[in-house]
Amino acid sequence: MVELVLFIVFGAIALAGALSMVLHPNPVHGALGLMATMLSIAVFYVVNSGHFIAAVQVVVYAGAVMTLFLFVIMLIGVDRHENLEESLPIQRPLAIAVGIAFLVLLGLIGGNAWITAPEAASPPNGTVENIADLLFTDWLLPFEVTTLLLIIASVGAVALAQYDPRPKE
Amino acid sequence: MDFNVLSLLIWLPVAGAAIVIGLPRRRPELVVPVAFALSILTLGLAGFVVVDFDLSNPGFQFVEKTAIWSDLGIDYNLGVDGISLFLVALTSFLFPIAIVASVNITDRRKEFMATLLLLEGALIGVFLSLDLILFFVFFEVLLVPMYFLIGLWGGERRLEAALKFFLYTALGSAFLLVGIIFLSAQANDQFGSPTFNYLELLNLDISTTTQYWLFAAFGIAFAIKVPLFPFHTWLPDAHTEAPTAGSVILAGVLLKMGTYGFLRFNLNLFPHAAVELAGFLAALAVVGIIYGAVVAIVQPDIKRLVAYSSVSHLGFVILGIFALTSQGVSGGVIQMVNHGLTTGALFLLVGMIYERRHTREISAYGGIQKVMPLFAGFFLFTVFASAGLPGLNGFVGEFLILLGSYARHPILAIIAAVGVLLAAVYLLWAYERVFTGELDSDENRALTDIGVREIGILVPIVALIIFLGVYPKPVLDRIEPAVERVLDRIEDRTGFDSPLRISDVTTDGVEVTP
Amino acid sequence: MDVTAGWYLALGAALFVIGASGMLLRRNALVMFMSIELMLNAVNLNFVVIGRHTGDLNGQVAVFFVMVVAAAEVVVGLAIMIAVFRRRASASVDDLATLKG
Amino acid sequence: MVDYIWIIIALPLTGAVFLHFFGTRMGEPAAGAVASATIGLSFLYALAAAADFFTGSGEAEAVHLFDWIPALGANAQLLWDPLSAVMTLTVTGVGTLIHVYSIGYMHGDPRYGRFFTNLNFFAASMLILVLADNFGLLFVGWELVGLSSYMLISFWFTRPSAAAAGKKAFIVNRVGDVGFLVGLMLILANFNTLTYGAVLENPARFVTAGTATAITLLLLLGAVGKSAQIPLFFWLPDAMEGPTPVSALIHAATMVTAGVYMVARTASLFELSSFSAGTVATIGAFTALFAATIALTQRDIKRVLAYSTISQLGYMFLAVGSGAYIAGIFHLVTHAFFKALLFLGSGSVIHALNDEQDMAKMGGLRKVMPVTHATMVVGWLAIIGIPPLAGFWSKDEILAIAFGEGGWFTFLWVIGLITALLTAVYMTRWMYLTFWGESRWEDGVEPHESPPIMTVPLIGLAVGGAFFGLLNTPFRGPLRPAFEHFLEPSFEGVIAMAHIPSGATPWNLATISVVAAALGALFAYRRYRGARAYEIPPFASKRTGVWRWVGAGYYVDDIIGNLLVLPGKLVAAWTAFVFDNEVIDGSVRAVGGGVRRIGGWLRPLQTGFVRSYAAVTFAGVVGLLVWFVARGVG
Repeated sequence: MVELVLFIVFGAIALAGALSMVLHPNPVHGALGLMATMLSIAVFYVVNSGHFIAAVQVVVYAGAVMTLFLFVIMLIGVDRHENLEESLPIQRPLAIAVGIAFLVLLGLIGGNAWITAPEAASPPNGTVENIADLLFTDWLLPFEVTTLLLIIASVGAVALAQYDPRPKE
Repeated sequence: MDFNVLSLLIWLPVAGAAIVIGLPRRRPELVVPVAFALSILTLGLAGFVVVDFDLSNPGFQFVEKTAIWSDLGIDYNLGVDGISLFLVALTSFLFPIAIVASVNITDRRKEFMATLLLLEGALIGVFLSLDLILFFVFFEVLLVPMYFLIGLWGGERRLEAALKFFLYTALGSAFLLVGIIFLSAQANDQFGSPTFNYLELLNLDISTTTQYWLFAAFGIAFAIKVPLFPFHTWLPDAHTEAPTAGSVILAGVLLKMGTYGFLRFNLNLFPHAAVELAGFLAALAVVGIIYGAVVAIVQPDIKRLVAYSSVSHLGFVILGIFALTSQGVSGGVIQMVNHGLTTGALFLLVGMIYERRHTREISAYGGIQKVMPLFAGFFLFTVFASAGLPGLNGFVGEFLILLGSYARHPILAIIAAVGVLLAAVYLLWAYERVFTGELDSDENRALTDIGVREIGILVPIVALIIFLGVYPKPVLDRIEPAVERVLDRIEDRTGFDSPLRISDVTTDGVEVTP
Repeated sequence: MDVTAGWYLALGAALFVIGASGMLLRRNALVMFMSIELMLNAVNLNFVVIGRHTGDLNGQVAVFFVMVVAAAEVVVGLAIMIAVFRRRASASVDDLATLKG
Repeated sequence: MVDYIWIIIALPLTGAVFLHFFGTRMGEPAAGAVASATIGLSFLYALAAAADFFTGSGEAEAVHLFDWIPALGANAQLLWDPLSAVMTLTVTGVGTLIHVYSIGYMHGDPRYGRFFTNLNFFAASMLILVLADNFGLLFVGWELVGLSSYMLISFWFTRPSAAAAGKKAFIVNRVGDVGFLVGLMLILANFNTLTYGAVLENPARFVTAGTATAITLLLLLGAVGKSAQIPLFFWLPDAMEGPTPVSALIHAATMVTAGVYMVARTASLFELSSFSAGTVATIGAFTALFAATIALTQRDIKRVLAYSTISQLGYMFLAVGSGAYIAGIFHLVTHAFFKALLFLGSGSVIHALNDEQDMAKMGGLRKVMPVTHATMVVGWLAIIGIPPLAGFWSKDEILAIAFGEGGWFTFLWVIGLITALLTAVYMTRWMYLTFWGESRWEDGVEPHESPPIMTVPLIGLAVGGAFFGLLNTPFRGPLRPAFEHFLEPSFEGVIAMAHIPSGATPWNLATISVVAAALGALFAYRRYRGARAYEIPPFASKRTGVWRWVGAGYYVDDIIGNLLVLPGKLVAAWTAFVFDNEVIDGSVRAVGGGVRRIGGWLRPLQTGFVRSYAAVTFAGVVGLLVWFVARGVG
């Protein structure tokens, strides 16, 4: 019963946040809406026993990433209403049609073949220890590779930030 | 064998390319000597292989084999037999010459030399590979340095020519790859595991219809490379635009990959199809012989003329190979070497005069024998070697091919003999227009004769041309056992009876049983 | 009334489609970028939910990796965007059509 | 001695190689001396090696040097038998004299050393040709003499006409060589070897008459090219562009007789096919007449001799075609003497008149060039067949044998007889215009006798031309036919060998031909005794009617040029620039263009808008889902 309440409340918040991001002409509002969505998803993680990743979600996503977004929005100065008129000819109807079709199809699939596996007796416990166990045993190599990825990304970001297209005086 | 000489032959030039690239930029004068020394070292290794080659063994020698990917049956498998032996030797012989001929290249010299060395390694790899995937990799890889040779250091229309060359040959390779993979799949069906090992694929039992398809797949790739009429139009463009070294290598060695491929793969792997289609391919070859010669007659550009002469000469090689007689096939093999030497020399000579006069138009010249007597002498010599004058190398090959192919394709052989006449027509006419008559322009009067370096380039070729023409025995002795083995295999597999074998011929005047 | 995995999956699907629509409808590069993040979150939710349904913790590990990759992607993506903005003074992707055939 | 027979070839070859590198530095006359010495030594060696044949104790011997192309039965193997001995002696003997003569003739030429290099190289090639023991090596020599001929004709390469003539000679020869080559293909296919021994000894074991006809006709094509017979004769007059010693050695005495030698060598094949033999004889007879008519009209001192050579070679073909192989070879040798003599004499004249070759500007040279004149008289009498000079014996033997064969050959005999008459006319005309009558030299030209280095070889050749014929007279006793006995072993297996008819016939025939020659000479004497420059054309003061045709060599060059060479070039140009460029390369380019066009159609799809791409991608995802659902539901 509690879960149902949580689902309805935070589900509504998540949808609202998502919609506001897409529909609101001001990117700052959109970013805030997305942040709300992410926080509610963090709640769902907790409900689904993903304690560690819920924390990560809040800290990394809702915290760091979204802050970065806001920061950039402010930096390049697009923090005002923008024109939402569509310039590409069939983009908007196509996008909407495809989106609806996608939902319908997912619904069809859901109706026919949702999850066929039986529900597990006990949900997994996503504590830091358990996740760490998996990360440093089965997923060690990908884990190490992500470090490489992160280094490359940070170096790339620095290099891009230093790049100045204007000719030197 | 204590060391893997064949691997060394391939990888020494490749490593050499890296060494040349790594030379300090402040010491540009080191580039040519280092590249030259490396190519000479490769030539030495090739010489060792030729000398150490066992005449009594018709199979592959110096074999090396290491599995690369055993699940798919891909090996690193090298070996040399009488057919590939002299192509490897020719390759390693032409590269030092090409390097010395290119010392006047100032634009990105280091990269140029490295490209040449890379090309050498890949070319040797093609001739030595006994694994089809390895073969294909080398076959494709060498397109890249060749593309850059033409595209970076070529003439005015170099990009167009390089692109045409690349796309045309890559198109052929696509068919080749499909054929190779299909063969491996057949091996999987028959042996239970896929393999790309040439020697194992020889044991495949392929139905005649399938052989036709595979013959076509392999054949198109090789026909484009040869090039066989009507796939030849990339050749004049590529030759004309390529720098001298590029033309020498292109004509001298690259084209031989096609003829070599026909002999090594089409004849051996698909004997039924080869026997059935021999007439068709020989006919195409003869069309090429006549056609190339006729078109060469009126070319206004010397390089194009030589390029079309290649079409004609390689027609002889294909005719010899598909004569399916000992004489024809061994003539074809030795003619590959001969053509590499004579056409290589012709391109070198054209390059020398182009360096001085910056035009390839025949009509721009005239009477220059007066100011360049040495050059004219070398040119005339090469012209006659190319026209198949007895006593020089070209004749040995053409004679074997013509007499060897008569036994199976009499009409075609007779038509091909006309090609010998046409060769004299286009070459001597060009010689007449360039070298004889009055010296009537100031630019021509100001020409200087060739110097020590240029003579040094030409003399080894000339010496080989004479040697092969007068005493081809050491070469024929190594080629013939391998050729006999190919024909034995074909006769054995298909019940085809080759009309002329070496054992049929007597050399003394004693009684011959009819 | 139990909240089964299906409910969450439906929610995930809805979020995903909203994200995708944002991708297609908005021309502000930053908003498009955020839409991508939304789609990633939607999928992450599905990972976790299915993980709970099947009792498998690996779903959460996958989410962890997605987050890492997304973080890296955001860093680079935003850097690119700043670089582009410096040159073009516009955040509209419709202005970046020089690769038009 | 015979084992080292290769020395005969090696000597001039070494000379050529040596002179190639050092000839220019040595200068004259050292280079000429070296060249003459090498070929002279070859002659002496050949003489010594042939000693056994003179005594009648010699056996034909094959000397194996090294393997060349054993797969074709063609090795470097030499054959020393009477026939090759005769040829070797002729080549080296006449060759030596011409080499010596050249020392003087080429005096002052800037490429003096190179000339002797080429001359020596030619001698070596010709010796390979005559000494070869298989068709492969024969072909080597055959082509190498063509090469030397090419280089020597275009020796003065700055003259476009010389360069063109050299090329023409080589290419026309190659036309014949194609026939030769195909003949070799047939030989290999039928005999499985190219070795003389296996092919020529009783070839009927392997081939039918039909095959033999094919082989011999193909070989004949080669011979016709080399020996300048109809239809491939037209290169020889142009070949006179070369220095005169070259014309004497290559285009009179030796190389052009290679065709005759080859037919004689392959006699056992030719006798299998009476059709081929008849063709040889007919070609010979008609060429003889045809060339003689053209010779009547020429003004150039050397071109008269060139057509005369073609005509005389025709006699030799008539001989070997009639089965008179020995008579053919005999005429070959005597002709080598007197025609080389005539050429060298004309060279002496050209030299004396500062390179003037037009007979209209000669005349009256008898007084200033007594030695040359005297030797030329010998040559003149020899070629028109006045006994007892060489030409009489050899030519009349041929005519007598042809008459004796009967049938069609009687007709050929008539042609031969007419040719003999014409020969007397044009040679007497030649003598009148050059040596006798009034002098018509250009102003400032002061002719002089040539130096001894040139006149001594003339005398040597004159002696040969005068007396060599006595080696093969039909008489018994001291003048027995020694030559025939000498050569006979080479033709042992040839059954159809023809001989002079017996009884009084030969004497009557000889009388007829001598009378014909005398009539011809008399006619020319009446016509040309007071010849002045404007009267040079043959029988009328202007070239009209048929004489214009004859004078232009029946326009053969023009016909070939317009009917063969020009259309050939047009076809080649069409093939190269239209067919190759537009059809073949055009289709290649069309494929490329097609791809490009399709790319052009698809190009608008790439709008450049990221969002369009995203939409299409998403649509693709939806499409995939539809497929999944369809499969899942279906």
